[in-house]
Amino acid sequence: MRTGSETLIALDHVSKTYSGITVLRDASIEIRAGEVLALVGENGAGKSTLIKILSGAEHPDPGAQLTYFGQTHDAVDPVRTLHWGVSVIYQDLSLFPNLTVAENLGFTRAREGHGVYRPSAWRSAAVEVLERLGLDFDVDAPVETLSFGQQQMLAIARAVATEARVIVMDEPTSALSAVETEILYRIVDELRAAQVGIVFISHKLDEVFRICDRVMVLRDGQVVTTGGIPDFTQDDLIAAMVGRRTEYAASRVEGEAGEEILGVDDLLVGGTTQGVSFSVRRNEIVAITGLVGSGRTELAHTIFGMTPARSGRLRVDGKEVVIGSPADALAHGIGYLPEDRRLQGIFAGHSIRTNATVAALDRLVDRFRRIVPRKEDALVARYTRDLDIRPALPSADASTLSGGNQQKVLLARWMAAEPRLLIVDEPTSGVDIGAKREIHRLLQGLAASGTGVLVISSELSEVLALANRILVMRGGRIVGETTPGESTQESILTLELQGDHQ
Amino acid sequence: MKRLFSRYPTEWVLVGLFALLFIVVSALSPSFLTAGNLFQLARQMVELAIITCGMSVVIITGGIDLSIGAQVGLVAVTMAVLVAHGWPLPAAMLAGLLVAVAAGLINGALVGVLGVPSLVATLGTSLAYGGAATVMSDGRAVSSFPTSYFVFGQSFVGPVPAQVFLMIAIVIITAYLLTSTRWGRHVYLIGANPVAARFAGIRTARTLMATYVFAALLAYVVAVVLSSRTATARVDLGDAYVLSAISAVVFGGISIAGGRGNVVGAILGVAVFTVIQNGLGLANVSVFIQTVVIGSILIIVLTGREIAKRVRTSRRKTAPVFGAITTSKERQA
Amino acid sequence: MNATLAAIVRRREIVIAASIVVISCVVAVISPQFMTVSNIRNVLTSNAVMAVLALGMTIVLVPAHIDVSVGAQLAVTAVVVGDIVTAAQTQSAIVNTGTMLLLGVVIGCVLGALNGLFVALIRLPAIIVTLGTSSILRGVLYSTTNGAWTSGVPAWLTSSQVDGPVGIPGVLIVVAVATVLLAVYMHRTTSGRDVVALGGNREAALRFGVNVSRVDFLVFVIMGAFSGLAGVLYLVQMGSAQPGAGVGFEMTAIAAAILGGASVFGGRIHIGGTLLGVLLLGVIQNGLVLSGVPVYWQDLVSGLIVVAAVTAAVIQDRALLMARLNSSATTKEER
Amino acid sequence: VTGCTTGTPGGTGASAGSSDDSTYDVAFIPMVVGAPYFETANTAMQEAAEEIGGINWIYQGPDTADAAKQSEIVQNMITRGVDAIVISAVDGTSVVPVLQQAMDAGIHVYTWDVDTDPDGRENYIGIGSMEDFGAHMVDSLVSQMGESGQYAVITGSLSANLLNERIDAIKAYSAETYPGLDLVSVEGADVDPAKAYTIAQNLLTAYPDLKGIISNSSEAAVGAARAVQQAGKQGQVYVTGISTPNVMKPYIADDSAQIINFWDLEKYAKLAVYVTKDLLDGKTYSEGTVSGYDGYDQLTYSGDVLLFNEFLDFTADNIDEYDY
Ligand SMILES: Nc1ncnc2c1ncn2[C@@H]1O[C@H](COP(=O)(O)OP(=O)(O)OP(=O)(O)O)[C@@H](O)[C@H]1O
Ligand SMILES: Nc1ncnc2c1ncn2[C@@H]1O[C@H](COP(=O)(O)OP(=O)(O)OP(=O)(O)O)[C@@H](O)[C@H]1O
Ligand SMILES: [Mg+2]
Ligand SMILES: [Mg+2]
Repeated sequence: MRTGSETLIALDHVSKTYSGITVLRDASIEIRAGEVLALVGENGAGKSTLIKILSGAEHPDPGAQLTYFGQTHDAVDPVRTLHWGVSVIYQDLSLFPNLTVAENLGFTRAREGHGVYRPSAWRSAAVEVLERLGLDFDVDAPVETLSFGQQQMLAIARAVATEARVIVMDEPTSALSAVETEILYRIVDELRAAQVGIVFISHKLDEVFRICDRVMVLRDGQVVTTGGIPDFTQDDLIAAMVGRRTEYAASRVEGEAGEEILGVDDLLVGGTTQGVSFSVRRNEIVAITGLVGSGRTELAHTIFGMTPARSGRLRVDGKEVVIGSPADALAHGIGYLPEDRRLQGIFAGHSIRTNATVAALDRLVDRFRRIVPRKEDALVARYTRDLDIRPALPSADASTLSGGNQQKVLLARWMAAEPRLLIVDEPTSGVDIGAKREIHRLLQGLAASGTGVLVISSELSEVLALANRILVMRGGRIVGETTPGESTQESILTLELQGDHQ
Repeated sequence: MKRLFSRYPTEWVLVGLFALLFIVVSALSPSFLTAGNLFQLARQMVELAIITCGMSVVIITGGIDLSIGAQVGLVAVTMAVLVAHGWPLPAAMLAGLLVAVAAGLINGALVGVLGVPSLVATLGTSLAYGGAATVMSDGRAVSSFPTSYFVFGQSFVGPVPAQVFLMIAIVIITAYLLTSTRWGRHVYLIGANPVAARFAGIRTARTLMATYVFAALLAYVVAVVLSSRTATARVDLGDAYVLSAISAVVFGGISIAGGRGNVVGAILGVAVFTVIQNGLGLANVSVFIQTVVIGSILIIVLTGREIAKRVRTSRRKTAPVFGAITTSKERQA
Repeated sequence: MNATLAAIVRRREIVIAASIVVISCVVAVISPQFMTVSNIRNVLTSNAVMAVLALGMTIVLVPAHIDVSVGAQLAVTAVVVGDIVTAAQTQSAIVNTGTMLLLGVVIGCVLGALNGLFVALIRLPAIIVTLGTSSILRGVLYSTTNGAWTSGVPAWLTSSQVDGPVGIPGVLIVVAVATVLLAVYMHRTTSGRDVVALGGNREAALRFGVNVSRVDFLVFVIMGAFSGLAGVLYLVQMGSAQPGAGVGFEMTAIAAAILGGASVFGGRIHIGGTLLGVLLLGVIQNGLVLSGVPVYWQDLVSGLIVVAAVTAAVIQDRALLMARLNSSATTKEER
Repeated sequence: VTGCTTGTPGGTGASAGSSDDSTYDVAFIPMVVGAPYFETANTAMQEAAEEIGGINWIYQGPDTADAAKQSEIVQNMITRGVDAIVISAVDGTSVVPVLQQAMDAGIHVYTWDVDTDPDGRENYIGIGSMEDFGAHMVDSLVSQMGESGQYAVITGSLSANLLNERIDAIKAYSAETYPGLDLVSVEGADVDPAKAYTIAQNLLTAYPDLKGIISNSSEAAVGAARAVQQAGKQGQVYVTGISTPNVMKPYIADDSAQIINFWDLEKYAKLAVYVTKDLLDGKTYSEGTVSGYDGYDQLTYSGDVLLFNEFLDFTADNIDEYDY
């Protein structure tokens, strides 16, 4: 703890019940000026819910005590908290896809104006903000054309641009690569120096230890412990989060990779002129890493048939194939876990069951093409158990799950499809540390059982822990290949940045 | 029981409303609650109910098919004109079937393959199909059908009009397809999130084609029943059903944004409309008052349901998931 | 420089404008009367009512709503204003025309507010609410008038269609003013931005301080105002009004807006596109008569043209997306 | 021509299920309700029913001119067990099956104004032959524009049989009688006067030498007259044809339209009630007694068809005498 600084916001006795299910129980949170408070907990522990209550986007059950900047309130709403200087980076980013970067950045500040919208003013303000933060986006681009990582940076920029007194970041780094993460750390440091109160939610504990001052652990909607960072070790936190101590042994699948499953030849991705070539073999986990916007996702989309390839060839099991749509890819045994789970993954309003089995329905129908409920239930039950999806209620609306649990449902979808090659794009984004280990273990299990796995990840520790081979992308090309044995986080980062060819 | 209720709230509201209406209307008109009239009522539902099945499926995918009415006219006129040209009835009916399939395929291709917004696409094809029928018939009613044809719309099984059984079968088949088959599942998921549907390996284009063809096949059935019942084929034979079907669909709890609802609710909606029209008609209430009643019931019932829901969950001020759905649709490339 | 040109070429409006040009050329070859001042003027004035309705519809579509009651709203306004103006039988033209327009707007706002209440407060889907109010309005209108027409509208009102400052038809001035007001509202006020933002991400709009209910309410009131305006223009144009006025106009208005680039899923605003969409439909109708296409063929031909035009627009949208994807990656590599 | 009888012999009050046996329940089913034509007719009919007594005149019709909807209303009337149905059919064949059902149920079926196939009804009360009226419409136009020149027809819905038959009559008569007339175009405007207006404008543009427009529906006349008025082409382009008086008064007054071909609707409507009552009472007609009603002196009767035969043209001279 640095200073016994002033308390900006204090919420006490906060409970929240969604149609009978209590997700927060008598929780409290205190935010102090010039201090970074880490909020950690397993998926579904209630972190995002607490934040939504803090911003007024959700209302707590009666009995809560809400104090903002010295004033106690009965109820708050987003407009007022925003006005008081509470700025939130929501887990779902809450950007306006149809507006430009400049319009998104200016959106909140404009509310204080006189109702007149001057595009040029917004535009120059946006340019200035982005420059200050060291980001370079086209301010006139509609946000829907940005990659997911870029959108995350934009959401951060928007929160910072409002000159807020309290900034809440709900998993801001889930899709950021090392370089962007550094930018964020720098921003956090500057904000702390400016006496802003910060809440930082993350599943990446090294990050928590690096930039936070205090930590609060939520478990099953209750605050289990809170205290200064120096008083904890990573293992303490994990124990507090899951209620017991766990062991983590990253066991990379070692040994000989089998024959080639996927071969990529000179595939042109995006506007580049140089093709991408690589292959993935049985029993092998290949990782692709790179900076935000380096084209990894686009490469995956091209392989998966989502975006047409401009040129190049694909081989599956040594045979050349044409993949014109994801359905073709699926028919060839290729699965893809997308990075944007809200837009590309989850079917809102539909059950966990429906969400999990959609890619495996072929195996669940009888002779009359009727979906056999018994088979479907069995499949869902199996993956709910294996992935520890909570709530373990197959009929629950998937969009009401916490971010991490949604991710697990999507993973279940693709594991249930039993692909021969599974491409996973930021597979552990938003997933808690326990589940992350579980996912790593499952991916390794897949590889061990003969599936080829292509992991796209911005998290270098994940890449190093999982992969047998690592490809580094930049500007739509592969600029380097290495193995975990012969590289470190630093050496990979250098490749990402400079992209020298071997 | 309680579970059944909470799972199908809209349907139960409609059942209740239906019962209530039944009582009110019986009180208003003595001839309402007679066996003859009840069969009549069932018969009056048939065409709208069948069209509504097709419309439901299309709307669940997040689309709409404004051309169903024109398809009915086109199919009927095609058959009648061919019969008038001396074709044997079975051949003419087969040709009508092919025309229906072609019309469905064209809609499906426009919406599913090319990605044209269904509303404009089917508005355009509606003009074109109706126009084609007008060209074939010079806009005239064609009554060339042989009497053997009238079995489809004028025959009875005991006291029950035969087409009522057809309607029941079609409703059951539609409900079955939607709830229990892979195709039905895909229909819902495309409606819920078309982008995610593609990412999940669903052949969205093919599924949408099948959807519009399904709607067209039901239009074909209606064309046969209706032209047989009235012994005539006309361009505008099905026009009146389009808007009514859409009303019934939304009334029955199917989201116009797609992805939610079920066909049984929509058919209950049809039943409610038919009872109002039949009952108030018998009670000699003017059509325009009937219109007002239907419009009011539409709003009042759903308002009541919405308020009840809000009281139950007592959730304040949030706009749940709607935004998410909206944005996902946007990125449909 | 090249980039701006490219940006212009990629606008949705271009495809529709191009369709209009192509059709115009074909018709002009067939009929020398097509490219005359008076015909162009006719095409513009006779589509003024639809233009106003479609403009309103554009706004309703932005937050992913829809209004199918605009035809009924138009009829109510036209009949009520028509009755008032025939009963009053006043003489002085210019002031009174303005008053009537205002009256129409007020009536329309009230009707729109009715829709808005149910959508914004009760949160019923707009399609249900407006289907309902449409039935109610028509039913009430028919029951009270018994289908009788309002005729005998004084000439000072109806003549403003042709006359107007500097020889421009009055109705066109009204359309122009409505367009400008709307464009300013949508593109130059934060409130207008709110509407667009709401269409992009409703949840986010709520979180960033947009009063979502107010916006929902507002768009229906604006729509109502435009329907009311259209109702008066209808009266001006026809010199009579009947309870069946504007039947089916709602679909044409929606189609025109979507042709112009609006989306039923919200978030898209193309005011110019909407006007071009109306014009395209108008030119098709005009062209069919002028080029002597037999009446039985007209629906078929216009249906095919509509399908072709919207397909072209969609294909262009997709090409635009691809181009944007490619160009963004390229610039990154160049850096 | 012998006098003809009602459908059922001895048909006094075969009142199937009517509550009060002394009055007949008669359902009048127009093509569409809410149209001024049928509303006016119904008002007159109600008056007549009042005058005569013993008739309960029920008015119920579809809200759009839709054949299937009209059939359903007929069905409802069968259920109600009315004594008679008087119908103006949307089209002549599609209601026939259900009308036959009605007759099977002992309900008398008469058509008024728009007939069905003869096997769908017992008697038809009509305005006169289609050929005569078509000829009359053409003659009216010729009386204004002369025997040569271009003219166009604007009709209502393209699928309205009645209108189509009238167009056929117009075409046939003008081709035969006036070779100088040139029918340049037939256009359809549905029931939308705004569309009719636009189409008329387009016609004026497309055919600068156009001399006449025949309206084949009330809405068409309004649109056409309005277009002529706006273009300031009074005296160059003549508008004649079908419409109703009130809506056309301003246009007749400023010469934007000249002649409305019509009939005395109120009188014609009342005829339906008189005849229905007589038929239900089992009265038999003979040539002599057909025109037994006061003021109906041009009735003709052949087989089961009774014709009114009084065409009435509204012009600047008489239009102000009528209010509907
Ligand atoms: N609208 C809702 N209806 C029902 N349950 C909900 C709703 N929103 C959230 N929940 C439930 O509340 C619990 C807490 O969710 P929350 O999003 O706060 O978790 P979290 O701690 O942020 O998890 P993560 O790390 O996965 O993001 C979850 O079990 C979730 O299913
Ligand atoms: N849907 C899209 N529309 C337009 N442009 C896009 C879209 N998706 C990606 N791009 C562009 O393509 C480029 C490559 O993005 P991609 O998502 O492949 O990068 P990435 O390496 O996966 O980065 P991230 O970590 O940000 O996801 C980005 O610069 C982005 O602007
Ligand atoms: Mg969360
Ligand atoms: Mg990515």
